[in-house]
Order: sequence, then C-alpha cells, then structure tokens
Amino acid sequence: MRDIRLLDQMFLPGLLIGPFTQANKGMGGVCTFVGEVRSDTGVEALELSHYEPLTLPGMHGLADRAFARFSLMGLLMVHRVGLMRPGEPIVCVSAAALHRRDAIDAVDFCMDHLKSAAWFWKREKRVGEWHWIEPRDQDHSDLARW
Amino acid sequence: MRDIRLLDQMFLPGLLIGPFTQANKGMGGVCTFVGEVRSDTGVEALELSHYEPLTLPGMHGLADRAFARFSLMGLLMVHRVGLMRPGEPIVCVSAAALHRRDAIDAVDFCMDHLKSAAWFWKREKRVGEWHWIEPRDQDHSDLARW
Amino acid sequence: MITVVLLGRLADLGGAPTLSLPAPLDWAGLQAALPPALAEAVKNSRNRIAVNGVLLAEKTDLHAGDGAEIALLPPVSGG
Amino acid sequence: MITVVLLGRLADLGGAPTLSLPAPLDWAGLQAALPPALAEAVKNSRNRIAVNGVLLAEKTDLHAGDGAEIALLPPVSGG
Repeated sequence: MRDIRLLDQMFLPGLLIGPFTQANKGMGGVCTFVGEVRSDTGVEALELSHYEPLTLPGMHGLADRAFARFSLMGLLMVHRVGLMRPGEPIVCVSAAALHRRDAIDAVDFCMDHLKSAAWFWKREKRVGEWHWIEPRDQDHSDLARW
Repeated sequence: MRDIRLLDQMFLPGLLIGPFTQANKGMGGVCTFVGEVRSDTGVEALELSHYEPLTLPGMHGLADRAFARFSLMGLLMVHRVGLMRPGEPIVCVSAAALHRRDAIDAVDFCMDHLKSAAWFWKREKRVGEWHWIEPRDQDHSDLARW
Repeated sequence: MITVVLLGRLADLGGAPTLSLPAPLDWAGLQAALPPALAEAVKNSRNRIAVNGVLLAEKTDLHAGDGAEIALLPPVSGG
Repeated sequence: MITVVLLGRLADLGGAPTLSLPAPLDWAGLQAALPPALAEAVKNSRNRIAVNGVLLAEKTDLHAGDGAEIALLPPVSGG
C-alpha cells in the first residue's frame, strides 16, 4: 500500500496509521514517525507553503526511491501545508515491512530526504510577526548519512 | 513519561500511542515501532516465555540507557508474553523527543537491544508441533552498530 | 500572458503571490520585466526557476510562451 | 527447599517448568541433583544461571539456601 498526500487540514495520525497497518497484512513490523509543530518560546503559528507542481511529485519521487532501496510492503507519507498551531502534527511517515530494519531505515531515509525532495517554505509567527525559516546545517549532515 | 510493560494479553498499539503522545506535550516528534507476529508459512502460533525477575528489570535497564544516551521526553516500551497468533502485535516501542534524530535513534537502539537486554524465549507452532527459535546472526550485527 | 508564481520570501519581495507578465519570456526578458528587487533576487544562485513544473538546470535555458507558468523558488526551509 | 525454574528448551528437557530440590545447593550439588540430561545442559556455557533474580558471573559462585529460586536460562531467541 502506497499513500502519499499533502493535507491542508489538521489530521490525526492514528486515523491514518490504523488503516495503513491493517492494509499491510503479514508484515513483520511498522515504523512511524510523527512530527509536530514545536512549542518553541513565542511561536504562535507556523505556515507551510508549497508549490503543488513540484512538491507532490517530489514526495512521490522520494517514495519511489524508498521502495527501490528498502524491502517495503507499504509506505505512508503525509505532510501538512497551510497554517498550523504548536502541537499540531505536521508530518507522518509510516513504513511497513517484513523486517524491522527496512521499516525503521525507510522512515529515517524519508524523513532525512523529505525537505530536500519536496519543496516547502516555512515561516513562523512570533509576537504577531511572520519570519521565514532558513535552511539548517543539520539537514545537510542528515543527508550525508545515506 | 516512561511506560515499561510486559503484557500477557493482546493489545492495540494505537490505544497506547495516543495517550503516550498526548502525555508528551511540546515535543518535536514521536517515533514508534510496532512488531507483529509474522505470518510465515505454516506458523500457527508463537509463544513467548519470560522470567519476570530478569525480563522486566532488563527492559527498565534498557530504558535507563536510552534516556541516558538520547534526549528524550518520553519512552514507551511494551512487550507481549504468552501465546500469540500471526498478525498480533508483539512489541511496541515509542520515543518522544524535541528532535527527530533522538526519537528515531532511540527506537532503533531499543529494538536492537531489547532481545539481549530482556530475556525472552520464543517457540513457534508449525503443523501442530512446537519448535524453539534459535538466536540469529542478524541480532549480533544489529548490536555491533551501536 | 505568463503567470509568475512567487514562493516563500520571494512572495514578500514581490508584494503578491503571483504576477502576470506578457509572453514570451527568456532569461533576459524575465529580469527586465520583474520589479528591481525581485530581478536582483532571481539572479542569486540559491533561488531556482521552474517552468510548467520543471526545474531549470540553467536559468539561461528559460523560454516561456503564452500560458506558461514560471515559478521562482527560494531555498526550502529547515525545520 | 529450593525452587529451580527451567526456561525455554530447558523446561522441555526437565519435563516441567519448575523442580524442587533440597537446600542448600552449590554448583557441584546442583549438577548432582538435576536429572542427567539437565545436568549436562547446565554445564554448557551458553546456558546461564540466576539466583533470586541475579545472574551468576561464574556458575561455581552458586550458593543457594532454603527458599532460594534458581533459574536455568538458555540463550534468548532471535526473532
């Protein structure tokens, strides 16, 4: 099962992961990462913009690479866009596989590559003002692992 | 939040992960691995025996090491014992952290070490007969990663 | 007409999420047609250009006809 | 009495999950008191011994008094 989505509304990861797990019968395990909007001091809201003609194909291309690289039975990759509040889920990646290592590594791989494969632009609202978030060095060292 | 348990009854991972996620407010992300009893050809049932005076302290000791090694806000580690059927969840490890890398690595670390830290003995029923499962080489190479 | 989609901070710089410019446009034409601050920004190698959803390897490859959509893309944000 | 808990395949070998043996027991005494097949198995370095929930570093360290629980532990299974 392959389920790649951009969502512009609040979602509940459990409602996605339950059916995803059920859809991959006979698997050995499923690894899931859910990222939430952090409650950093002073952050009132986060806005994620995307460019549909690049963002969704980027996610599909990343899914293709994950399926080619790992032995997967299923991959769920869901990313929020639009306006979010601290504590809301922003990303959910779940991989089902016969073997644990494939499931965990596929989630790790997708999370490390999501930001470079799919085009998103983030800005934060602090004290009523929006600020664009710049790329972080950590992202480059994460990518160098693969 | 720290929640370490041995369960002798079927459990639904979603019912554990939901409250666990809610209990770790302000986190950046939560990584979860759920292992299921594989539907290998001919396996009718799996039985996991444990020795309580070693098994549960082993899981707590592993949780201590995970908290010492990674920056975690919460760790959930639940393992089934007793008789299980293919498709039933056998293990669920969930780690909540401010940063994705800590959450994913903590789950990976706990899964790699669970079998050596906590004492479990597995046997499979095939064609009506029980067979003990021997240690696998893969387990040793997984441990050598850390 | 050509629609120019401005992403991220380039939308702030352009004052709007999209602009409409007369077709056709090549690289020199785009720079001339954009407001000065935006024209300066697109020259920066960190900002990329896509035409009809396809990233350009070289900005000088730009050739957009009537009805095309040009996207101006700043670097994606970390998180 | 001392309770001897047999884990994994050692329970099969012993024919029961637990045995009761007269106290006290040291390493030589345990080997002498166990059924022959089990006595042979516990000598194997892959099989470990715990007394009252504490693993013995050396089996010759075994000293169990009345009411103690000795566990005989084969290697844990892969999966």
